[in-house]
Amino acid sequence: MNAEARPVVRLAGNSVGALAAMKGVFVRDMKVAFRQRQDLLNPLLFFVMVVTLFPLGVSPEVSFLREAGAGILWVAALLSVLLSLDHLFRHDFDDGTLEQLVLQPQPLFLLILAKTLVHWMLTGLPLVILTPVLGVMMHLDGNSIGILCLTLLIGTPVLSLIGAIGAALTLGLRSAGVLLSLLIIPLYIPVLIFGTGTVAAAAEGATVGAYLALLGAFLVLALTLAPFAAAAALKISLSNG
Amino acid sequence: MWQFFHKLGSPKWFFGISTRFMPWLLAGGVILLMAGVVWGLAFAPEDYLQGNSYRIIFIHVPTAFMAQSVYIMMASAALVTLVWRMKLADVFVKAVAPVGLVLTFLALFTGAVWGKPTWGTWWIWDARLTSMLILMFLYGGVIALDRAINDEKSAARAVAVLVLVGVVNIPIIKYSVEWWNTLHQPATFKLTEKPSMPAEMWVPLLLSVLGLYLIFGWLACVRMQTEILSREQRTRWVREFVMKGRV
Amino acid sequence: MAFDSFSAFIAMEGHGPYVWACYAVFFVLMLLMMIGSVRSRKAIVESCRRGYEFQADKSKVAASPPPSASFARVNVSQD
Amino acid sequence: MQFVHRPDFGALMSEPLLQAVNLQCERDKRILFRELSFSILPGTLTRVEGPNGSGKTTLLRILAGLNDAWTGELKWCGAPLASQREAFLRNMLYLGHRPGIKPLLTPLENLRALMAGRNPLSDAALRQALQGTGLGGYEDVPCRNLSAGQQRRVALARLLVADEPLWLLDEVFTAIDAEGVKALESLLQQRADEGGAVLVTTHHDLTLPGMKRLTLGAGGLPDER
Repeated sequence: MNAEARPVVRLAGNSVGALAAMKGVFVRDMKVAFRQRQDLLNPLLFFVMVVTLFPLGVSPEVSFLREAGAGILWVAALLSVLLSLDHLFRHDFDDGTLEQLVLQPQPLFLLILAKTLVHWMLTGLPLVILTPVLGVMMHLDGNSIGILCLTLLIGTPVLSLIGAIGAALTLGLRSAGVLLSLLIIPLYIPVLIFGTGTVAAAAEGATVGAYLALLGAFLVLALTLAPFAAAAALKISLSNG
Repeated sequence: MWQFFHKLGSPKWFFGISTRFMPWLLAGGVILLMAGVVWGLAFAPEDYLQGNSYRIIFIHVPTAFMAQSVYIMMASAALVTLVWRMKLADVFVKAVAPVGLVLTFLALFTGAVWGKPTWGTWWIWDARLTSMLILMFLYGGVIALDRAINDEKSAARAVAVLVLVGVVNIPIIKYSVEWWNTLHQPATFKLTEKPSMPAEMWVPLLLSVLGLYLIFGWLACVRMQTEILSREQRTRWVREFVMKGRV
Repeated sequence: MAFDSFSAFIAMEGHGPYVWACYAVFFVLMLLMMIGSVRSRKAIVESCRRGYEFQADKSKVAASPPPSASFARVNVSQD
Repeated sequence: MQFVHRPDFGALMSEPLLQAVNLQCERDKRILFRELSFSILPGTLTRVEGPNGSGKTTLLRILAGLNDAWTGELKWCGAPLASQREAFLRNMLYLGHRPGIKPLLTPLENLRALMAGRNPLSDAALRQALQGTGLGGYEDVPCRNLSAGQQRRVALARLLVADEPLWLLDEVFTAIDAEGVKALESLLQQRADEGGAVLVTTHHDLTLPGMKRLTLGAGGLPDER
């Protein structure tokens, strides 16, 4: 075969920038979420119900609620984030869009970051917004409620980011939900400790700047490391399926 | 160097060399551990503060120490699995995770029993006990994930990611639990060895730590060999080993 | 020897039950783990041996290719 | 139904796009294939064939980089694939068993999302592509209201606007009607004539002029190393 007869093909040009790709993922996930709005309420309802159990199950005494309130709200928020994590990649995995996500000519960790951002905006952020109402019901004072909201605002993205690793690791497994909780809860403990500890410190009149800075450090650490771990885990899980 | 590294990754080579080492590990480990334990139980002087209950230290400290160092070893192996895809590394992680779990449980159990005569209660939310408990959760997670994934290569790599994520978290967990502890219980009596421990106390302690280390090495070898045999069933060398009894 | 008598050694001034319970659980668990590990190693060697012997038997019979699918219906008696 | 194609390419290439050397894949302690070596040249249409369980899907997933339980060597344009992963992904289009279509989104939104990280096109071009697959009038209907075949056509619409030189298509003819199959066959043919490289697995009797075959065995026997 001579050189002229050989078929020739043009390679594709440059792909779009990573930011545009992240925006694409963000817009798509947001659209999908808002097409089934009723599902967005589930973690919120769960959050409110878990909080309701404590006055009913332990004691409606003002003194108890005031002391335990911040901790109860934090634990309830943690559990409802945990509950919603199972869906982070599952639907995408089932309908094949996850494969196409991984095959985008883009750094996978950035795309995962975009997905996690959507997850946080649709679960963590509404919890933070709902917290003042529940805080009042738990007889927390105004200052404590403010600090509590601030800790949740910094803390819930960390929960989503760490959770993404667990969701990616357990993708496609039997009883993934329970397994996900087993893997992730130990990793949530530091966030919980500092989240509630900050509120406790504020209640004792201490300045909380340093504690908030530490929570911020957790967030930075999670932002830089978790997407890489989740990307690695996602590739492993897809390779298995 | 690279050849050595490659050899180190060969299951067959490991099988041969470990078979030679194992009796020594076991014998040395049992002798050292027994020496440390007998010395500690019968000959070490009584602690002036805690009385004889402190003698639990001769197994509590070795198990607690091993529980933590096994996790660190697993994390190093996990790194090797992900970076160089060395077969032996993931065999190691899989083989020793249950050992780590048992050691962590023993550290917790002995800590709790020691707490009864010392603090008057079986369990207190002391920083060390609590972070040991969380370490046990981490071991549990690793084992559960490994069991849940059918494909052994995927399992090995997923577990490696989890172990590494865990090891990044261990210092954070330790630090935050300690901080939490000071916040809630400012002055508890801690399970720390006093700084000026007489030689009659720390020498037996050192012996039992070393002994347990060697026994762990032996256990790791036995369990890794089991795993290697089940993975390499179809190779000629395993067939020869099974049928003729030599590598 | 830090104790005056054997009974003092056992009693440990009232701390005996705690100390001995710890040591007992420690040794029992360690032994169980060690024995279990050795036994599962033996079990895998045994199962390999059985597998190889089975294979050797089978290869005496001529290796036949797997039958191709016919999708023939299976007759199931209806009584 | 009519397939229109809109090529839009970068550098010229006449050397093998993808090369596999001594590929071996093992799954659940069974060898799927081994010592598999082949080159995929521009302008070729290759059908991967073999009985159920012979590893056709696995091979395509390995080539796409979705499965990494393999040993051997993969090269993209002559250099190791792992070192130029993003360039490779930009030049490769993979359609799998699962169509990659979100049931809650419309065909247009789905197509837009699939192209977002590669080469975003105008909505007009995407609509034209959807019309080309026979989905005219359905562009803004949520995909869950479409039939399985129609959903598959949404995924196939990408082929009408794709500028990737290498296509890996796994069971693309599934759920497509007879007329659609004909049009799709001619699209693949046309793509190969233009210089594109197409790798396809299918159970329907695909025979096109100049088609190459890559046959996988019925699965290996236990390995004796």
